[in-house]
Amino acid sequence: MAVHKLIIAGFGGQGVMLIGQMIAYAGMLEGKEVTWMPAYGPEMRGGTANCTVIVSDKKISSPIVTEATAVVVMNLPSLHKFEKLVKPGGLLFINSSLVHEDTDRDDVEVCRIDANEIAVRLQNDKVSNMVILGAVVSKTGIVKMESIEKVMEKLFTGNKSKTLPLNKKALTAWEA
Amino acid sequence: MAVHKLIIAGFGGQGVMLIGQMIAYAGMLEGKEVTWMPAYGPEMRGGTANCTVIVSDKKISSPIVTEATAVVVMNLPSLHKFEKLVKPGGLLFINSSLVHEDTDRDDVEVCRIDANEIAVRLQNDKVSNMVILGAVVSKTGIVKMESIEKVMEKLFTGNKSKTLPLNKKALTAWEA
Amino acid sequence: MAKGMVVFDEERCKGCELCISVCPIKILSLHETNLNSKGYRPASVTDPQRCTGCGSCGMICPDGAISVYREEQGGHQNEE
Amino acid sequence: MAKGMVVFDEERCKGCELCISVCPIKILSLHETNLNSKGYRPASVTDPQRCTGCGSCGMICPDGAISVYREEQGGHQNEE
Amino acid sequence: MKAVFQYTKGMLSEETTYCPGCTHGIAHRLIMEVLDEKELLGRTIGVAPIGCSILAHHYMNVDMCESAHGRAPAIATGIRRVQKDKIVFTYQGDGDLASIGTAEIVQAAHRGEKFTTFFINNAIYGMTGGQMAPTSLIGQKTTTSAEGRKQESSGMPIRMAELIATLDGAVFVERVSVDSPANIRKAKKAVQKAIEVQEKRLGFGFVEILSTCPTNWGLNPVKSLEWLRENMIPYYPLGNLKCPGEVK
Amino acid sequence: MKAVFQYTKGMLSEETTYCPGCTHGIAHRLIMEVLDEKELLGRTIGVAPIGCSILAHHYMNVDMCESAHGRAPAIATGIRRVQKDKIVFTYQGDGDLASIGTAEIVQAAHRGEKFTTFFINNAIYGMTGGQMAPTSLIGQKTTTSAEGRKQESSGMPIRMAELIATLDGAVFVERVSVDSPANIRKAKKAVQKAIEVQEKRLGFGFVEILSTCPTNWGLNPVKSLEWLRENMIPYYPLGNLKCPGEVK
Amino acid sequence: MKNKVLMKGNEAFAEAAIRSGCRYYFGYPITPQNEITEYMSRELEKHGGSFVQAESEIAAINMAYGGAAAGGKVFISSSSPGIALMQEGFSFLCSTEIPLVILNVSRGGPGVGTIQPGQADYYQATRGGGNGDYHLFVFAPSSIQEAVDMMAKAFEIAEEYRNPVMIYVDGVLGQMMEPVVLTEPLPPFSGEEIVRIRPWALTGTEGKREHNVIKSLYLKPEELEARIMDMDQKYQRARKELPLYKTEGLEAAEVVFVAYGSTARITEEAVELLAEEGIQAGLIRPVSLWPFPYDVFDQIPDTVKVVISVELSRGQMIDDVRIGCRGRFPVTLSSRVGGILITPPEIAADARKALGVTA
Amino acid sequence: MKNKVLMKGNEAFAEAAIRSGCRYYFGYPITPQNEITEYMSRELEKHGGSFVQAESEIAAINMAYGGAAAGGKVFISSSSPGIALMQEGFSFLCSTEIPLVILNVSRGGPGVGTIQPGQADYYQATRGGGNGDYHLFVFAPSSIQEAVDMMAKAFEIAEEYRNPVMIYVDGVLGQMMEPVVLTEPLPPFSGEEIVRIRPWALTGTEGKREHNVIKSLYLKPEELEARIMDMDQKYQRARKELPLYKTEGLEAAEVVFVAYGSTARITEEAVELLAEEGIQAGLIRPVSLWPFPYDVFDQIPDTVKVVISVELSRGQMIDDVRIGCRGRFPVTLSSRVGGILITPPEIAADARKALGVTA
Ligand SMILES: Cc1ncc(C[n+]2csc(CCOP(=O)(O)OP(=O)(O)O)c2C)c(N)n1
Ligand SMILES: Cc1ncc(C[n+]2csc(CCOP(=O)(O)OP(=O)(O)O)c2C)c(N)n1
Ligand code: SF4
Ligand code: SF4
Ligand code: SF4
Ligand code: SF4
Ligand code: SF4
Ligand code: SF4
Ligand SMILES: [Mg+2]
Ligand SMILES: [Mg+2]
Repeated sequence: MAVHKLIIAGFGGQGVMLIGQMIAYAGMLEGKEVTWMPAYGPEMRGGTANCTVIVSDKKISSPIVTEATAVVVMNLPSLHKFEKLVKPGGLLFINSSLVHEDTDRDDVEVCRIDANEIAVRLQNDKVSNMVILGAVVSKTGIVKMESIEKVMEKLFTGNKSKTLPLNKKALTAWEA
Repeated sequence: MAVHKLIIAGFGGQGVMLIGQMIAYAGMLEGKEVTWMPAYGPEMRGGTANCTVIVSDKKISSPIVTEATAVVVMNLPSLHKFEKLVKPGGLLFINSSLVHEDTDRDDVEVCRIDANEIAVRLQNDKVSNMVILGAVVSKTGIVKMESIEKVMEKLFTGNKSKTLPLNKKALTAWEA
Repeated sequence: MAKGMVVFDEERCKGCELCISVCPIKILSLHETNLNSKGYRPASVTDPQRCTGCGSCGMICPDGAISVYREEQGGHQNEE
Repeated sequence: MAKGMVVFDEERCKGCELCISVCPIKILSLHETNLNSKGYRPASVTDPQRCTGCGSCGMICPDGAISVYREEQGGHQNEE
Repeated sequence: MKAVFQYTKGMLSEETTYCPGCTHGIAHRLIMEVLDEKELLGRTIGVAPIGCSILAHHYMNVDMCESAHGRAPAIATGIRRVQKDKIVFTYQGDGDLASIGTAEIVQAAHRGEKFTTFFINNAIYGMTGGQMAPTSLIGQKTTTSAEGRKQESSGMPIRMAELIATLDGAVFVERVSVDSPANIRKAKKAVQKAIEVQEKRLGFGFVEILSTCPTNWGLNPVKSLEWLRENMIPYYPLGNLKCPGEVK
Repeated sequence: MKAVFQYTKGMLSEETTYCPGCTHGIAHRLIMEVLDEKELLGRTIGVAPIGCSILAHHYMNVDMCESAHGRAPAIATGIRRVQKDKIVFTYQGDGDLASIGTAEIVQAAHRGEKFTTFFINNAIYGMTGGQMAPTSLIGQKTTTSAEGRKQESSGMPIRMAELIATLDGAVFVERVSVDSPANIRKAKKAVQKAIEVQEKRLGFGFVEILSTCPTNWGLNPVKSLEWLRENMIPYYPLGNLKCPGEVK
Repeated sequence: MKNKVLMKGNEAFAEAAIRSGCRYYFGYPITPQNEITEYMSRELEKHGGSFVQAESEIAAINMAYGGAAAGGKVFISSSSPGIALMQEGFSFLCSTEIPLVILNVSRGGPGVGTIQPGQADYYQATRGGGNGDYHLFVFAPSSIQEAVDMMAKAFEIAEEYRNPVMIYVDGVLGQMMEPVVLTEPLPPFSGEEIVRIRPWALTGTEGKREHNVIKSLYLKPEELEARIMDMDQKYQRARKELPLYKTEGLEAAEVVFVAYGSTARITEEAVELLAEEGIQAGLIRPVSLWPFPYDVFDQIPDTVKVVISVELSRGQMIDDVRIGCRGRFPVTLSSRVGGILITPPEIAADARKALGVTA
Repeated sequence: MKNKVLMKGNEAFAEAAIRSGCRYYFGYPITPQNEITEYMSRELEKHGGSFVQAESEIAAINMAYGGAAAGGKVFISSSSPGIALMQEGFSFLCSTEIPLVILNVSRGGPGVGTIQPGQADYYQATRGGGNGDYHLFVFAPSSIQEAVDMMAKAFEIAEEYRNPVMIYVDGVLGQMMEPVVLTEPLPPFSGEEIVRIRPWALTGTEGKREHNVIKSLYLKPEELEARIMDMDQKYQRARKELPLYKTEGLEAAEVVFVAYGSTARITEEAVELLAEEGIQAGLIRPVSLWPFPYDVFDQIPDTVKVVISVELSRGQMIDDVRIGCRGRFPVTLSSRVGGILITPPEIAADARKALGVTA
């Protein structure tokens, strides 16, 4: 597909913004056109937060997404708000550690990932977003996994470089 | 004449604003249409000050005066600035106590009044504006002298009422 | 019987642990497993019997999640 | 000969009388008859011989209308 | 059993959107508790400007007015003239009161306006994401002082209570903290007195409340209380600076 | 004969439009005289906001910037950052500095901006025709306090020098008067010191100059000096409030 | 004949506000409107009201906001740069739907400008500098009498629409004197009336109702949008109900002037001058500047060769004149600035030039 | 390929300002532009410049005025209510002819509004709330790349015209990330360059020249009028030289959209949607909002049945669209507000409605 339009939604602190940025960055490294756009409320914590990522072979005009090729929901309110935006036949990723409800959509491919539990299994609560990222990248093919790894290497430098192996590992953990 | 348009100009403190207001007030008492409009600079003292009075039998649209039926100048800069606005055949009053120069206009009737000296003769420096007022009212007929006296009675009340006789006297002092 | 009693409104709790930090006899802690609907682990009493009803936890809770009760008679009154 | 001398720039003077009020020996006053072009009666010295050149009048004039001079030698220096 | 502590009915039941452990919640409650105890809720009008507490009207059960950033004391002045027999207060952050709203607070105090200001000093701009406030401490890292506030470029943190106390119109001035139950009790006393000063129409009242911002300080809520105690209180000494004789 | 007193070349030759006997003229001259004596005229930038002295740039022979009402300290802050080695000052009236510009002056002092403010306190809004200023005295009749200023509605007159002195960033603060040759000499000393403080980059300097407004006070110039002496000085005590050790 | 008095514009405006029931005024000195502030400082307390000399125009508009939010009938005034400082406040007043009357006695700008009259605050009045979608209702009387009558009307409109109303005059009207018949004094609101007429006002719950909240913040975008659409409806209604104008001699005119406020009076004389020369000129005087009376421009006959916007500015109302003309006529400007009043002969000359005739 | 980097709009704008030679920034926190203030606080000193966190937006604009008056290259940024507080300052900057670049990362209003994007500051930007006759030059880029390129251009225009230039984007552009090629860094002014390039700047006379004065006050009305006429000439020149726009598919269009900034990008997709349905839509994207590119509207062919102004506001640019259309076409509005972004299907639906066709 020439255009990938992704919505990633959750609450502040879950790292949804970061994984969106990483996909956009990876897309750029692959020479694609990309946009990343966040949305959040005025509260510092606990409000909902989401971002939109578009990766395309041609120039992107609108950075907003009304029909997503894939949607990722990291908490329940996000499921309610965004499930309807997946286009028929598109992908809906659900963090099943926190979202126990089911989707109403039967015309989309649903992919449930126990991100938090997998993260705990990897001994680091905080990589649940990377677990999801891995799933999204492989299932959608929005960018190449190598590009994501390259991005990781650019982002996790200095102090953070020691978390690199774990983060890389998290990318494939969803499959296990 | 149905419309009188008057400009009275001098410097701050000479009482030009007051005599303009008195004429307007008198005009109103006579049932005429009147306007009074001041102009001054931002400095509190020593700047030039002037006002425009219109007394008319019919509704007044513009309160500004580009052709005056009479102009009163109380100091030299005012002569230079306003002599040109007297309409041909109109009246130009000059306070000759302070303005020693002559006017360039030969198509207007010039009326020189030694207002300050007359006032000193009346034993009150401050009534020089009333001296001029008297001259303007009688020469132009813009309002009736009785109306001016009525205005005086309304204005000079309380403490000021004791200055009434002197002020009334000043009105006719220019003739002497 | 306990001198005091604390009641938590778990839905209001944000798991900030301020109450835990001020309880003089250290009988509060965050719930091990429960999550409230906002996703927080709410505070709870580990040893209700020992609560003196001093009121400190209620006093410091920023979210109005705690009510504190005390036996009517006896005991010194910490709350003013 | 006078110890001091004051020179007035009459055109700058606004007749405020501040100089007059501070002259310790009261030798200043407004001109009786002259008017400057702004219409003010300018300040002037009535008794130039007695001027001590103390500088007070210059010091207080808001309009820079006064210059004060003094004999080079002798006399105590009031101006710092 | 008798209730020793219960959430005041001065507060509405809506849950706050404040971050976990943010002491704005304690300050809110104290004020409402005092008004409730004095049976003044029905006669009170509050003003809350922009800042994290812009939503105070969701929580405080009294008539409330939203304010542009920094202008609450002017608004309270207006309200006070029309509603002469009411209790009027402002609830302002440090960015709001000690920066953009400097003129309004100083002049309200100068005029001796008869209302009460609760000043929440958390040494940071909370709502906008942790920029340096005039009250940020020397060395404190914020998003606009990445290497810590420096005296050379930003001056020493401003002590608003002391500054306000120099004005004759401010008759009650006290600085309190909400870092511990003991200090919270003292804070409540100050709130009580400040409201009493207003009930007696003695002049302007000002209560500075040292408060935490765990989110932007980058500390957990409990560590934030410690940071407040160890860093803020030494620089911002607690205590009463001014109290009229009429109020004990 | 030797010149004991001559008009400084720091002042341009243009005659001022100030009212007769207005002491703005003395204050102007003192500042320019000091800058001239220190040979700083070529390195000085002044800021004069709206007020009777909005025309200061007609008279002061240094680079000058006009300011919106009250904002001179912010402008001076900007100038100071760009022209780091220059002498920067503001010349502000009491309506300007103690009312609309409260935030700007307090915050410049708080930051310890390295410029000097000359504050002309004539207890009235001169330019606009004599309205009450925050510094108008109790009982003083103005066009907006026809029966005299009342504490009840307008508070006690604000003492800006004292208020500014509470801020750590303000290192030099002094109140002077220009009502007599002796006080003018003292005022000049204060101006000298304030400029020296700036030359040494020690912090913010503030000189409050008690001044007259014969026109709006409704007194002749000489009586105005007396009024200042008898009414203003007792309420606004003269003297130094703060001076760094580096400046004798 | 009703009782005519000769009053300075500013004092008449102040007295008219009081007679319209205003009891609260918050002001900061600025020329050429100081007489209003001074008048209020003397008079309001006698009427049981309050005057506060604010520390700035920003404080003044916010005091006014507080006073009106608390149910008071509030009036404020200032002049051009002072109005500039109130822009954030105006946006708040509109978004919280607080009724209030504002008077701008405008002077020449930009910057410090001049205390002499000007009309270069047209953009400021009609388009504003506050953020977001909001409108002040703006009226521009051209005589003291009209201003005084409009004052009462302005309070009514503000109340009815819950929106601030601005009366926009220039220094000419503020400073001049004309005979004027003052309106009958209205009684002010009593405490109970406030509660009845302004149930939304901050009067304290007294335990009798839910708490009132005056606010513009709505966390949910959909709610905020709904609020803005409500306001928009109100503005649409105003666009229908409030346009106000006067016309003169449009029939068979060759040229039409558009002018407001004192300039319209001056233009009337220009119309007479041109008539003497046989040039038929018409005049449209917009009295409401927002909503602007666009529809009146449809009355301009096809005989007209040019429409001239006469302003004491470099052309601000001319935008609205263009919108009104819809390309039917060329639109030009006749103007003086810097505090100088344009004269009838100058306007007439501009008309001749635009028509391509020589005097 | 030049070096593309993925940057958040706000950070790219800040970096672009520095690369354009800016060394002085004065700012006050406000969402959604805080990243700029924060970036400047970290970066400027490294470049030998200065950052001051101002006590308010009023202080910020006045610090900027001082800094630029003293010859510095100054950049400031804020968001809607903050810009409202700068209106008096803008009037001063224009009247004293101080070059400066201002960025508004606008949010929804009025009042507190929302930190979500909005475009309801069009009036504020193009008509302003300061007093007097003045204009900011206003540009509205629609991508981060365009904004970054425009930053350099803005500093040049400000310098050449001695007038403040505003770049007006909304929260979308400030908060989003896109790949961007940054411009080559320009060196900042040195002290001597300031004196040479800005001879009017306040740098101290050094005994070498008459004193410089930055002012807007002229006591004589004639002088003031002359000054304003000089400014007016400059604005007339700008009206000729600066209009900037992009058009798409005007030929044979049935409907023409007019949209700026991020909304223009969204509208592009609406054009595609309509094309799929066989409806030919054109797009005019004004890039300069003041001076507005009125002339481009003459390119609209007669085939067009309606012109639609697409705005995140209740219709502000629509005034200029009307002026541009000169009555040739009906003009309607397509809009969302409250921080909600309009979507391509919504725009397309509005177009169908205006054309009277059903989907
Ligand atoms: C005129 C204006 N400027 C800036 C802002 C952005 N703003 C919102 S809240 C705030 C300050 C928050 O800090 P503080 O007052 O300390 O309150 P806190 O959130 O810390 O409780 C700022 C700068 C605004 N809303 N309006
Ligand atoms: C924004 C704004 N508000 C008000 C004014 C009107 N104004 C001009 S000068 C001034 C104050 C003058 O008083 P002060 O600062 O004490 O100076 P003084 O004339 O007494 O020396 C005022 C209010 C203005 N020019 N701009
Ligand atoms: S009331 Fe006191 S003892 Fe009981 S849980 Fe709370 S803090 Fe602990
Ligand atoms: S203080 Fe309150 S919110 Fe915090 S953990 Fe305890 S009960 Fe929960
Ligand atoms: S110098 Fe001294 S003595 Fe001489 S005139 Fe002046 S004040 Fe008088
Ligand atoms: S002080 Fe100066 S201005 Fe005043 S009277 Fe003396 S010389 Fe003239
Ligand atoms: S950002 Fe800070 S002040 Fe605001 S709610 Fe969160 S912790 Fe409290
Ligand atoms: S009005 Fe007052 S301050 Fe202004 S020049 Fe005149 S005397 Fe001086
Ligand atoms: Mg804070
Ligand atoms: Mg003053």
